[in-house]
Amino acid sequence: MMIAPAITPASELTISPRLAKNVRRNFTERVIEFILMLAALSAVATTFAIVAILLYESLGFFKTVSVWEFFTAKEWTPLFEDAHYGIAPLVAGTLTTSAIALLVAVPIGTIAAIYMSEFASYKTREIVKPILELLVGVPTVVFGYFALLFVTPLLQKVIPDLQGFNMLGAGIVMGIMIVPYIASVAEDAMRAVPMNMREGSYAMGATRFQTAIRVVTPAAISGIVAAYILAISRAVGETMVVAVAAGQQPNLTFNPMESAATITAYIVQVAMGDLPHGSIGYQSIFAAGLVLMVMTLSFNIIGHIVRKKYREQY
Amino acid sequence: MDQVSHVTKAESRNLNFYYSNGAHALKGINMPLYENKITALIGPSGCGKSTFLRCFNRMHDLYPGNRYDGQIVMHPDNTNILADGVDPIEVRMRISMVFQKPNPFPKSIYENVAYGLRVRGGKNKKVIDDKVEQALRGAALWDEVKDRLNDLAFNLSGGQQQRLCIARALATDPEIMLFDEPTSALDPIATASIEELMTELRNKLTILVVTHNMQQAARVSDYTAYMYLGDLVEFSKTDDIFIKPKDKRTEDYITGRIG
Amino acid sequence: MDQVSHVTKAESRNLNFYYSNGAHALKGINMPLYENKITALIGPSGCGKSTFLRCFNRMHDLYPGNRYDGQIVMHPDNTNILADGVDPIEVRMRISMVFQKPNPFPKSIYENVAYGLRVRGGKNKKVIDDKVEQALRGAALWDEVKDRLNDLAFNLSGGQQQRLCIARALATDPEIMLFDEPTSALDPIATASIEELMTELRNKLTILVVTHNMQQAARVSDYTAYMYLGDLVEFSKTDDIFIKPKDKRTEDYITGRIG
Amino acid sequence: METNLHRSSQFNEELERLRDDVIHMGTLIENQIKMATQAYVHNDVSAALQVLDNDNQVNDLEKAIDDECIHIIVKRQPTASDLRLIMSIGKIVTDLERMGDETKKIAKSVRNLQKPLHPLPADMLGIRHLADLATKQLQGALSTFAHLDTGEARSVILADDALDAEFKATVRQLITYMMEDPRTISAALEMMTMARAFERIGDHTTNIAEQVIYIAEGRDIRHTSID
Amino acid sequence: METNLHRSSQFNEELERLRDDVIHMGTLIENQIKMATQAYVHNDVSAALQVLDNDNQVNDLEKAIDDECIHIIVKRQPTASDLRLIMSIGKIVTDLERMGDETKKIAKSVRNLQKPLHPLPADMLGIRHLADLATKQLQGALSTFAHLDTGEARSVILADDALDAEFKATVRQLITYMMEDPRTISAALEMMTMARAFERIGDHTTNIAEQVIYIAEGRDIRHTSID
Amino acid sequence: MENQNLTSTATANTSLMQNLQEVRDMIRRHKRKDIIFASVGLLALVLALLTLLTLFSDLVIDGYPKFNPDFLTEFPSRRAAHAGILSAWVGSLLVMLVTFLTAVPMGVAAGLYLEEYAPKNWLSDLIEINVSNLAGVPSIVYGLLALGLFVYGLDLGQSILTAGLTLGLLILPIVIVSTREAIRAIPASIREAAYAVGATKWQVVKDHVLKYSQGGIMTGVIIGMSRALGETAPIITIGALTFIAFLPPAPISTTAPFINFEWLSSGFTVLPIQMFNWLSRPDHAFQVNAAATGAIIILVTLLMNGVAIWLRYKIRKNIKW
Ligand SMILES: Nc1ncnc2c1ncn2[C@@H]1O[C@H](COP(=O)(O)OP(=O)(O)OP(=O)(O)O)[C@@H](O)[C@H]1O
Ligand SMILES: Nc1ncnc2c1ncn2[C@@H]1O[C@H](COP(=O)(O)OP(=O)(O)OP(=O)(O)O)[C@@H](O)[C@H]1O
Ligand SMILES: [Mg+2]
Ligand SMILES: [Mg+2]
Ligand SMILES: O=P([O-])([O-])[O-]
Repeated sequence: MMIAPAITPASELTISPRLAKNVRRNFTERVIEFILMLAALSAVATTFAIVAILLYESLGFFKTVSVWEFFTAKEWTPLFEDAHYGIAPLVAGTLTTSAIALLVAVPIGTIAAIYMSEFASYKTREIVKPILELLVGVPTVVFGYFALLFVTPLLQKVIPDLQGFNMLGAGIVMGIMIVPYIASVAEDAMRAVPMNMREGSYAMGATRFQTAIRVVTPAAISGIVAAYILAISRAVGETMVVAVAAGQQPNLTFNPMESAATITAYIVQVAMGDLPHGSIGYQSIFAAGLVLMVMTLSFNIIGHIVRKKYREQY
Repeated sequence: MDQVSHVTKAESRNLNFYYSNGAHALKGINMPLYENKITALIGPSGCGKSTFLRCFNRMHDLYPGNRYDGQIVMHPDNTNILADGVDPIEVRMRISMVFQKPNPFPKSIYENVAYGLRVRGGKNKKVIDDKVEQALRGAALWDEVKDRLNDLAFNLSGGQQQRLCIARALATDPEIMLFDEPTSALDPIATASIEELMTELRNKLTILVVTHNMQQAARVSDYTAYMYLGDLVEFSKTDDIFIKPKDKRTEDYITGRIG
Repeated sequence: MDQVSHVTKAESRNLNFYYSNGAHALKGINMPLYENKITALIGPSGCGKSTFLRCFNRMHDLYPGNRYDGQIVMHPDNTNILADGVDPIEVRMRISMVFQKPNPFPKSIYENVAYGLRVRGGKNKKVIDDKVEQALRGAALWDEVKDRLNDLAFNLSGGQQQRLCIARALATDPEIMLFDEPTSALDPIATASIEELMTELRNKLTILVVTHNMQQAARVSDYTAYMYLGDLVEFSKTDDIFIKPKDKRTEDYITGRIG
Repeated sequence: METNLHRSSQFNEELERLRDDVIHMGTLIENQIKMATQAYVHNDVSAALQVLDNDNQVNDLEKAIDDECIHIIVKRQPTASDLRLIMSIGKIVTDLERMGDETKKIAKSVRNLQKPLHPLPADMLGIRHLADLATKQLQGALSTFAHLDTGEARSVILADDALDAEFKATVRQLITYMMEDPRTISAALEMMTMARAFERIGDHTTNIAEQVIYIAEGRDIRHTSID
Repeated sequence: METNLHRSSQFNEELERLRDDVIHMGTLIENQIKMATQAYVHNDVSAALQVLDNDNQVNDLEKAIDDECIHIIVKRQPTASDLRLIMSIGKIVTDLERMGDETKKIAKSVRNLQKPLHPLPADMLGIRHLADLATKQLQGALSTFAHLDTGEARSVILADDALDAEFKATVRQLITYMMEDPRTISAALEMMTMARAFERIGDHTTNIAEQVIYIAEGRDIRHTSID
Repeated sequence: MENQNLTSTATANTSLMQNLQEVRDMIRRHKRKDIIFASVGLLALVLALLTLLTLFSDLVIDGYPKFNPDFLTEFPSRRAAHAGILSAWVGSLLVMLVTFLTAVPMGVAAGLYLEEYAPKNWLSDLIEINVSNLAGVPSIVYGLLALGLFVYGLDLGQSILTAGLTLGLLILPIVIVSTREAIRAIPASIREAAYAVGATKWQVVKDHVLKYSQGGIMTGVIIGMSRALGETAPIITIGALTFIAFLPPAPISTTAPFINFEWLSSGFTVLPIQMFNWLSRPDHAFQVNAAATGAIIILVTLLMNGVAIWLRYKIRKNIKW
């Protein structure tokens, strides 16, 4: 029945030369893998470097300034003779501008996303979406210009006593800047909702609005929320718009009509001047940077978690 | 066998359909759907089965540029559901559909079934509760899910999801139910349960089902229509189609001959 | 019927397989593959058919943490292809595979077929040309593509793509060919052509095929193995399996009974 | 053989109905045989005519069962024991129908015997014995089929020898009568027809028993001696 | 009926082989009938024994064809005309096998006639006539099957009446002989068995013809009079 | 029987028609919401698009006077009318060159490693987490990193090299992520097919993975580069000079060894900084310069983004696995 497993010379011949080649082949493969791994480790190195630098310089800063003062003092004037080191004004500025931006961006962005994904014709969407994505690519300094020289004058016509530098204009422009971001990510999330789910709803006799609100939005909700959170992180870390248009005076206020500095604006302002390496002013921007980093990092992590959940949906 | 007289529930009259790219997908189809019967549509891929089925609840209206020509008349009210004045939403409220892949909404089991009622403005909790239970029973799912109506529908197995979709469609008391290859995404066990369900549903409503699986058509349907290249080649009792089809083309298709 | 004596081309000996998550997917399988015969693997979803098949060309090595235990011995050289010292690449050069969905590379038809030769360091254009033609002929595709060898493979139909994949696997003169549900993504016409091709290929090599379609197993194979929950329940001549299986569990599966 | 249920309850029902119909057909024939025998015993022409009349039902059942079989094949793609069952039923039904025809022959002979024929010397006990044996054979075959009991099937096949022997004895006896008194020839020939019909009925029961073995074991033992 | 080819060339081959096997079996039986008839005409015991011997081939073919049918059903899930063909072949094969049995009976009778029996007054022309008619019927049935020609099938069915009439005439003649000379009874009974066998062969050809009509038209005309 | 049927049909008929009427009214009510929402949605969209249009046209109108070739060939100057952006665009170009050469090889290699090689262990998890976090780090923090590390730590000074490396790190996550996405779009079946004919890992990567992901990677690179071009904050943070009236040494010279690297350590400015600088001048005339520069930056970034988007759509259309 079975023939005896005699080894035929032919099969011997075909196999052994291959084995000889293995050693060299395996070595090359290993070397390539090692090089690629080094490249991947650069990401880790970067993060470590960021954390290390921020911590190192901040440590120098906190040798001079107590952590208590940093978090409780109400003034931030590290460069004055009479220096105060309370981060609160910068945080207030950051939060106010970000809040305004989100107030503008979230509703407009969401509505635009729903419109594009559920109401607009295929053609409209195919044209509008890339244009929106272009908006994401516009350099922020240009938006700063726009806020300062276009929006603020416009606002001043409505609110006469608005300052030339103010958080309102900066916030609004930042909001508009973020709209495409939210619209695009949220629309992606909604588009990822399978067509058969929509057909399921329409087949039940639902209208477009019912389908959009009752089926598509809930299905895409985690994607949409992730878009919001990433937008917050973006607003908090945004630099040039506020640096240009919101003013650079730390000011502990939540009044959008006033001018105030954000954390980012402060860093820019200091960096523009020629501060000596190692001075307390120099160190202060790292301390501010550390606060910024912690804030955005938390948002990013939340966003990441939400997004991961949404990936697992279908 | 059973020579009872058949009531026509709906019929397509000289129905033509054109996709937005101009493709003439249906070519003058005349076909009845008999009340409380299951009619199966078979034919090679791309022959227009789904296209025909989707005319019945005007799914094609969701995509711009598609065009109907001809009539689908529903009885007893004699409405041509393709007429311009007839709102597709109204049609879909009378004719429900179950899709190829189970497509429950990302909601609870309960809310999935209640959806059609809510869309119709249903508010009364008691009424909805009753309807939901009734529909789930009708879809042979009640016993399996009655203790976890608030679970997410995605947590059900594929076959259960499909039965949930059937329950969802049932909840609004449709007159006709359309199935587009309802078991092609399911394993044999789930397939068997859906097929049994369909033959039970026949007592309540009229069914039109597209299937690739000839044996499935043979198993579940009372009448079978064979379509080819957008034409209706033969419409006969299922028993006849698979054992002694009238048309040579049907015979060739069914026996796997080169047409 | 044909009581010719069978040469064993390969056999699994007490083969166990564990996925990285610890799942014990194969439980001591002992099974021969007879030379120039087609062996079909059938069984319910998740029973380990694909897992078993993919042991034969050590596809599981691509994903970390998977573990083989036991042997697959190839004859006549008596090599245990699962042994630590044996390079999986060498195994794959002797045992080729065709997948469920046609998966041509996004390259020209010619390059798709030539790829296996190039990977082996083939440079001689004349030799490669010949091999490509031979493989395409072997896959019954030559006549359809000989005038457009430089076209992108994606431009072929599904059935043609699958035959291209077979040609690609053929080009390197494998001793065994593995098919994992090779027609489940194809329409009936393309399926028929692949099935005929398989029965022709049998003259040249040994074939192991996983299929969900019992009738396909009945049509194409000489031997059939029924697997259940990682066990090999029955290995018999195909004629026997479908008409008088030995094991009650096989019978239940084949006749669609509740096991 | 104990069998599990199919996943499809409709398939279960269809197979059940099919089996029931076969049994029903068999029982019908059993009754026919009994009625024909009674007609013979009591010289009851109307009963004989009734038997002839009833044969339509047998014929209709044959066609209906064949139709069921082909429908199940189309619908269910049966395999293994299911397929063997259906294919065998196709054969069994033919045998049953032939039994029906044989019964008809018996009834016809009973009718013919009522014509003014020269009577046979004594009421033939052999015929009644043949009738008994044939009826038992049929009952055995049906029970064998109902339970797919291969042991019983083998007994049915073996028991047919007794019927054959009885038939031969009857024929010999009839020939003797004919030789002794040529006026009895016509009547004796009718009797011979009846005897042969019973003998054929026995043959058909062995066919059924062979099919039962095929259904249960997948072994085709036709034209082989059972061991 | 003109038929297209299947997409699967193997299926085509399988059906072709099946049909060929049926024809082959039919031809085999035709030869058996001829040989048995020759044996009768020439009183050739060895030919008669040969016929008995050959019957094994017929039986084996029956089993082989049934096996082919069941395999095709498992492999191909035939429908419509293909399924009708296969199911009908299952029936036809049974008829052919029975014809084989009838031929065996003829051969046995030929053998028995060689024993020292009182000879019949004259060589019976009727038997040769019956043999001719039966052979023609079989040829007709086979040709009908080969061409799925329903017209021809109807002729075969109608032509069986002639065979029946001839049979009755022969029987009557034999009874006359028996009455006239009771010593001829044994021989006459053997002749009667032969005559009945030819008549039965004719019946089986009509069964085949009926199946051909079912294959070709899907109409089951068994037990109905054809119009 | 017949009669009874007819009457029951008739009643069914009337109730059905009444029912239909109710349904029609309800549908009409529901559809009103459709129209309202559609209008609001369109408005939102138009608002966003209008802003872009306004912004661009504002820049173009404001900067119009400076739209002449001189603007590109002049150095900045104290007199607004004579000021140009020669040093800025040359600076941008050189910085981008460094950025490209840093980010692309590293990013692609890292992406490849993560998708094709990385075993599932703590190290790959660590890398994974880092990449996704880096993508969310505000750009100004990169500035701080560069200030602490490159400028003072490694003493590279406020040079083109520093700026290029900084932006390189900044867009590294973009390149990595888009490389991974592009690689992930290649179905496992293609890879398995290649392995199944006996290819080694590197053969699979080189012959298939890299080849089929090229387009996607390129898209990511272009988007990253356009981002780098517009980045201002990190460059300010490293203390780039804003007033540069000279060009860095040419990278290519006519004498051997033909290539020099002095330009790497040269001081520089870039377009957005130049714009920012002019923007902070009180003199209105400089704001014209700023507007013109802004228009140019926008134009270039839009162009680059446009190319990337076009590329992406092309890929999506051409490759259907
Ligand atoms: N959206 C569309 N636009 C243009 N043509 C289409 C569209 N959908 C289908 N078609 C074409 O219409 C014809 C009928 O398609 P349809 O989907 O009804 O076929 P089908 O019989 O349901 O096939 P399948 O069995 O593959 O589902 C086909 O030729 C198809 O290519
Ligand atoms: N990558 C994996 N990791 C862990 N378990 C797996 C993996 N792949 C398969 N399994 C498990 O191993 C078992 C066998 O799977 P396998 O894919 O071999 O089944 P199959 O018989 O081919 O099924 P199907 O017919 O659905 O393809 C299943 O229980 C499955 O869940
Ligand atoms: Mg599998
Ligand atoms: Mg007759
Ligand atoms: O029907 P029979 O003549 O073969 O008994």
